[in-house]
Amino acid sequence: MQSNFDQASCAIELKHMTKAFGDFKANNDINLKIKKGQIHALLGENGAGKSTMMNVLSGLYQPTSGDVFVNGEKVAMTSSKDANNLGIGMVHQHFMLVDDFTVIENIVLGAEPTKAAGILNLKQARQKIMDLSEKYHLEIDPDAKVRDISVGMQQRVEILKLLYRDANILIFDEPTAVLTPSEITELMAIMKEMVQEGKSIILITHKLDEIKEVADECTVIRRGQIIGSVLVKNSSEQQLADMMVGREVSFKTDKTKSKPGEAVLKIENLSVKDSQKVERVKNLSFNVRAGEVLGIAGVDGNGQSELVQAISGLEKSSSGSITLDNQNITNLKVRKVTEAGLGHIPEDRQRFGLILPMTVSENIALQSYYCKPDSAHGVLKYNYMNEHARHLIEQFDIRTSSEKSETGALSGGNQQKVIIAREVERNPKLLIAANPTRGLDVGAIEYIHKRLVDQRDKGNGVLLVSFSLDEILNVSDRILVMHNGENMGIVEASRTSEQELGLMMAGTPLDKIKKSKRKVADK
Amino acid sequence: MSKNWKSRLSIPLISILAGFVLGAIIMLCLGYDPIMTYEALFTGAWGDPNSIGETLRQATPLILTGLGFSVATSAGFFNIGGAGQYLVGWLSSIWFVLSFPSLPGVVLITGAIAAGAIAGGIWSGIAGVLRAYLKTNEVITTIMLNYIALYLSNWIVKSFLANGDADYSKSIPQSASLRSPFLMELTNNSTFHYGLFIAIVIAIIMAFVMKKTTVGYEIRSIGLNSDASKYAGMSTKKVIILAMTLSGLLAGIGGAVDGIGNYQNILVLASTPSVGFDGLAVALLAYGNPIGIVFASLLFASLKIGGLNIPVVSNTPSEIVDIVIALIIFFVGASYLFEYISKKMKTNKSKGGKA
Amino acid sequence: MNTMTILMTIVSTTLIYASPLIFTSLGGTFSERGGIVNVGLEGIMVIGAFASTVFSISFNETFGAATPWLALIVGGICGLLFSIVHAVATVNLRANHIISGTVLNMLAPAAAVFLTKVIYDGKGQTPIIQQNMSTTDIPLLSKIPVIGDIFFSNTLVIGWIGILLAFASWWVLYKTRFGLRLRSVGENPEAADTLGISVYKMRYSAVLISGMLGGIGGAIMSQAITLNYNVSTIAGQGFMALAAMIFGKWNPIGAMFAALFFGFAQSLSIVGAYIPIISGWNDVVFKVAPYLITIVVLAFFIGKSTAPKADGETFIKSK
Amino acid sequence: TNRSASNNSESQNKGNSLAVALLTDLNGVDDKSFNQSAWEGLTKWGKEHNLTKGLGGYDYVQSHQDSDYPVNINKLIKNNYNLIYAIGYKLDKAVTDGAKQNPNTKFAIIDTVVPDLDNVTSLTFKDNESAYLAGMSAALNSKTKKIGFIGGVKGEVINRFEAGYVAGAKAAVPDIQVDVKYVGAFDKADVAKSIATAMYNNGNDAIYQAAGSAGLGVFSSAKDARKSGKEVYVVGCDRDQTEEGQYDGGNLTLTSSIKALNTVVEEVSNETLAGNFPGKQHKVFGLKENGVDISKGQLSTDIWNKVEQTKQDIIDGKITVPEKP
Ligand SMILES: Nc1ncnc2c1ncn2[C@@H]1O[C@H](COP(=O)(O)OP(=O)(O)OP(=O)(O)O)[C@@H](O)[C@H]1O
Ligand SMILES: Nc1ncnc2c1ncn2[C@@H]1O[C@H](COP(=O)(O)OP(=O)(O)OP(=O)(O)O)[C@@H](O)[C@H]1O
Ligand SMILES: [Mg+2]
Ligand SMILES: [Mg+2]
Repeated sequence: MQSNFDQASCAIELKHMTKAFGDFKANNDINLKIKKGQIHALLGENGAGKSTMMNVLSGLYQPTSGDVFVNGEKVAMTSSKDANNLGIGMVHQHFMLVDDFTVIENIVLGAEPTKAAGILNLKQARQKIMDLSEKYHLEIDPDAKVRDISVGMQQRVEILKLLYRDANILIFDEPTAVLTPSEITELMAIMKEMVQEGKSIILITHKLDEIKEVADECTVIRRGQIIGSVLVKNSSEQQLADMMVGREVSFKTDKTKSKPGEAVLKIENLSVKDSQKVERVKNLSFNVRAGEVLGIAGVDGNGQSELVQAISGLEKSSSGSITLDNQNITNLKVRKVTEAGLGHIPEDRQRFGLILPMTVSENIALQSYYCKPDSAHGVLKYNYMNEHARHLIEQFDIRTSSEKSETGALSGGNQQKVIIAREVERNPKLLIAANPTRGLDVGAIEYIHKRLVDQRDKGNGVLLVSFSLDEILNVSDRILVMHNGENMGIVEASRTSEQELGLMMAGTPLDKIKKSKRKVADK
Repeated sequence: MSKNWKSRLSIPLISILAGFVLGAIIMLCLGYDPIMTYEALFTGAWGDPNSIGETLRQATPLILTGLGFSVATSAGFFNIGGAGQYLVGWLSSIWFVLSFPSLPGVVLITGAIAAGAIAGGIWSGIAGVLRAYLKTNEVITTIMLNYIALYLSNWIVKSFLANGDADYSKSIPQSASLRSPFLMELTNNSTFHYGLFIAIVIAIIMAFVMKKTTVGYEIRSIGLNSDASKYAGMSTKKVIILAMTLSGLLAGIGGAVDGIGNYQNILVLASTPSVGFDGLAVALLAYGNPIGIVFASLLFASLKIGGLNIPVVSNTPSEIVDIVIALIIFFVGASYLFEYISKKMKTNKSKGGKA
Repeated sequence: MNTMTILMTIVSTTLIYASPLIFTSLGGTFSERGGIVNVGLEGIMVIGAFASTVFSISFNETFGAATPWLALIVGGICGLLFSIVHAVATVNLRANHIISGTVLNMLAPAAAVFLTKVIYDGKGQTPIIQQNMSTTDIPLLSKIPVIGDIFFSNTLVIGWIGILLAFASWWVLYKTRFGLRLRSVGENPEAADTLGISVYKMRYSAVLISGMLGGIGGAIMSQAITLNYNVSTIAGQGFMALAAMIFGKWNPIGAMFAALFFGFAQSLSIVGAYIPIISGWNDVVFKVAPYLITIVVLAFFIGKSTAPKADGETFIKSK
Repeated sequence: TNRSASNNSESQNKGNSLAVALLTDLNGVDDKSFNQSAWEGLTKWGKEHNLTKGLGGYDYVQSHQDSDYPVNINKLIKNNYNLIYAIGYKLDKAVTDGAKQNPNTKFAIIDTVVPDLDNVTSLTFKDNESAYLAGMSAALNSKTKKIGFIGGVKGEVINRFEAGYVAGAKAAVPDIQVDVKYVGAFDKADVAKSIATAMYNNGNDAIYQAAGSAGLGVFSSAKDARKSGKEVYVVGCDRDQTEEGQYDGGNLTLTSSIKALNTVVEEVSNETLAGNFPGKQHKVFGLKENGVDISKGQLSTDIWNKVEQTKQDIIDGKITVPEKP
């Protein structure tokens, strides 16, 4: 073999790789080396071209020009099968799972062991999968349907899919965006273990602390081009962020101390059952005051979604009461709640927040189309709606060619801005923001956080639900931790620590922590 | 915007052309004369005032059943019950007129159309209510309701509306008819009637309702994303029922207008009326656009009425007309084909230029 | 009628009505499990009925008693060939599935009558076939006392084959590699694509299988029931099959039972007229009953059925 | 091959004073029923007068929906057909309007009466008379003393069949049971087959079918019953349905009631050609006028003799057959 040592030590190399969609170059003349046995991080703003590049590596896209080398040899992959045969596997940004299939079926799909005549032999697969699951501490329920398992387990299923196919070059596209802090810690440990075994990993993430924690090298890409690669141990988070955005980024949201007023939202002894009649919120009580951001921290699936749905009227509560701006809104219809002064940035923006095939201006009118000035006597006033939309597009810096373009054509970040513009602009007494920055880059996050704090400063209440502790600590004034549908306690954001919150998220009530602290202090 | 309009019009036009060309090729292959056949088709539809009148009359109920289908589609429902809704509309309009034959004409006509609208609306409203409250699939319920409409209607006609043992109802009085001596004279005694103008006005109203009113906005929202619509405080149950009812109401008006304009009575039918299914095709041809539906109905009616002339003046089986209609709809649906071909031609050209 | 005759009659008339629907609804199930909505079943049945009749008339002397069975195969093959139109339109040409299915429904009767006129000298319906598919006793099973008489004597064997085929189809869909992959492209084609499964190929298979089974369903109509092809040979059975598929929640066994249920409801309305107490009811009650019963059962006892997640969605592979 | 022969036909047919067209209802001229019979008559007549099919000669037009009738009438008039046979009661409005508007075109309407117009003659048939003979045949042939009747949709015409059939059966065999059922449609062969199966299972050994193309299901059910060893029959309707009854070399079409549209069409065409168009008249064709008849089919000589005798009695007016059930 004529390949020199340098090439052979590269798991993957891209040479002058360009990938164009029509006239638009999502990747432009990319040169990149991924060393064997390392974790290589990719960092870049939304739409920088990271996923595109990885889709090329996993055989889903074919490069417009340039070459791909795997283990020193030039390859031409035409499908993900080819990539699979070369030992490359990818966990996609949006999970590629079949909801209706069991975990095992999802793992084996496309590489099914069979008896004669194409009859599935899931028994054989099960053994291999359970072995892998044990080896890498990837706990799964093999017979559960994917639609019934947590996001964290879905992530583990995705990883097992790769391991099952004996991949040794693994690509993770924003794997942590949907994970809880503890799951993230687990994943980081697993990645480290894999690298130790000689596997190579490419990790895409917007979270700089993760890069600092596990990556060996980091490549920054901006607008389809490589800005540079650095050794992670030699660079600070700030340096990486600035490099990515091309300007200085502030992590800490500027905010003055809150001046809380009266309670705008009062939750008393609230219980909520989900569609399967399981009680997900249990006897919960708290207040959100005017002029403060109350953060709700907690691991995904501890009743946050049900709480938000109960407040907004999407789900009925089984007992307790909800008072918004001194008005009892318990079990009122959604519209009545909205009219009582609620703004809601929903968790799943594409499913709940927007009607993607409709125009931006129609989406901006989504909460107010039925009343003046958007409409009169049942007739929509498009002139007004469009003008209003243009105004908000400018005010909120939404990047779109026109207020009449389809909302689905906007980027994820800009779609989120449409929702924020709509909800904030009504100046609601209480704004609920559920994971408002999920999947967005630091620039966008910075912007959204600023808007939430603005809202607070205008004297309104903000209820921020987030799985990201950073976000919670950064934006909230007070923090409530939910565990198993119950209130673990409320703390001042300025006087708590990640450790304390972590304990509460794991199910230790605040008073217990305080007691044990006192005990320690007493000793 | 203007480009948008151009492309929106060009696809149907190319599809129509392609449908006719392919139809001609089929005829040539089987030894029929396409030119003569198409000439017969055209003169049969537009060749003289009488034919024009018949073509316009044929388009009338199609516009309404087409609008009905498209409203349900906008809300995300597949309403294949157009035939039954049309039929109950027809039945009710005639029933109404025959029950109060001595009322003044204006009252009779308005009442007949209202009766048809209400009956059609209730008929598909049943499917809407079942869908909204029990999540019953509307495809099944509307299919079943078609048959129920057929048997009930035949029974009612025989038992309550027929003269003695006849297989059709008594005819409506002249005062309740949408036909007029003026229109008959104009179109050389065709069955053309004022229903067409009603249909066109309703199409314009529907275009307005769907695009410019809050109700239309709600129907479209639910059809596109019901979760987001719930989030926005819309009552999905209400809108489902409303959309389905509106859908059947339009088909019911189609039946009423055809009843008091065209048939002037109601018959015992051997099978569900084809106008219901044809409305579906018309709506698909027009991408559900209300004004497009008017033109698609005219095209459809031209082919149907013109098609009757084919066996009179040539030996080509008249089924060629249905084949051509199917081909046109195929090309409208598969319009990506043209996009693909034009892309291919462009790249070939640029390749040729380089070489 | 005595009880025995009533039971026998219910079984045999149920099968008469249900047999074409079973095959066709199984076809629909395959298609939609693979993500292609198929409202064109009616058209596919027309082609099956037409082609099998032409075959039977042309070759009955060559093949004798085997003719009807071969005719079913011919009907299936022609249905399959015809369904290619739907596959090309929905898979390659990105057509809306309902539009494409409607095209099949409009094209098939027109083409079949057109061709009948071409083949049979201008006549709009074919002559009567000479070798029809008639009822027989099923060997062994028909010897079982009572049960054998009710279920397996003088019975439409193809109906029982359809019932067995439903179980086989279930097994194929849920226990084989092919089935797993077929369902994966109906649930999440993007995911299947990332795993190297050819979505286009699987979707083609799905549609072609539905063409084959729908063609057989149509052929049963002409071979066992009308014994010729005319415009009204297929008059709504395709839509009833579509309804059976949905009623059966897109599950082959469910679809089969739904088809049997429709047949049973029809049968009750026929046999009901022989049951003394109700035989005096107005005829319209019996005519409407099967359809009304279906709505009531569906609404109050079966409830919601959910289509495969990506059913009706066009998959565009980006490269 | 050039199938578009009509241009030629027009020149060939030039000089002929009578161009005749047949306008059918929703079924075509090959409905294996009376449309077909009418067309056979017209074809025969046309050939006898050296006419060809097509413009200026003789032709037929089928309607696809009920609203097509007036359209078709106008298209025929425009193409200079001067005698139009309108087959079926459903065409009466269209004929009435067409005749009023086109006094120079002659119309012959079948199965219903359009009165008081000089250019319309109404031709109706005493289907009940032939049905009477059919009922008699089935009853006399029955070993089980049970026979059936399956109609398409209840209506004036089909009722005549039912009435005659039941009366004939009861007259011949007083304790016969006649089982009367309707399909509810003319296009549901599967339902018709199910009804027939129930009837045969119930011991009926002959069924008279008046159900259009759904009636084909009755024949297939009879073939099944035969296969299981029951000696069952179908009584055909409108045309001699021997072809439909062919079965393993034998035939299970017991007999058919015949509606002789062919002879009537020939007769009226000839009268018109001779300048004696029976305008304004209502002609009724019964057994006496050779308008309806019954075929011998598989009837035994014994039964056939009795049938012939009864036929004569009806012709002689000794028996009056009811029209309504
Ligand atoms: N299939 C496609 N067709 C056209 N354009 C595309 C396609 N996929 C991606 N793009 C464009 O390429 C750009 C890069 O997209 P890509 O998904 O690679 O970004 P990314 O860096 O992964 O962003 P994010 O952080 O949001 O995941 C996007 O801005 C988008 O405009
Ligand atoms: N498959 C695709 N086909 C065509 N265009 C696409 C496709 N995928 C993405 N795009 C285009 O990419 C853009 C959005 O891409 P994406 O959601 O990755 O946002 P982004 O560029 O990362 O922006 P943001 O930073 O706001 O998230 C849109 O302009 C969209 O039209
Ligand atoms: Mg993005
Ligand atoms: Mg990405």
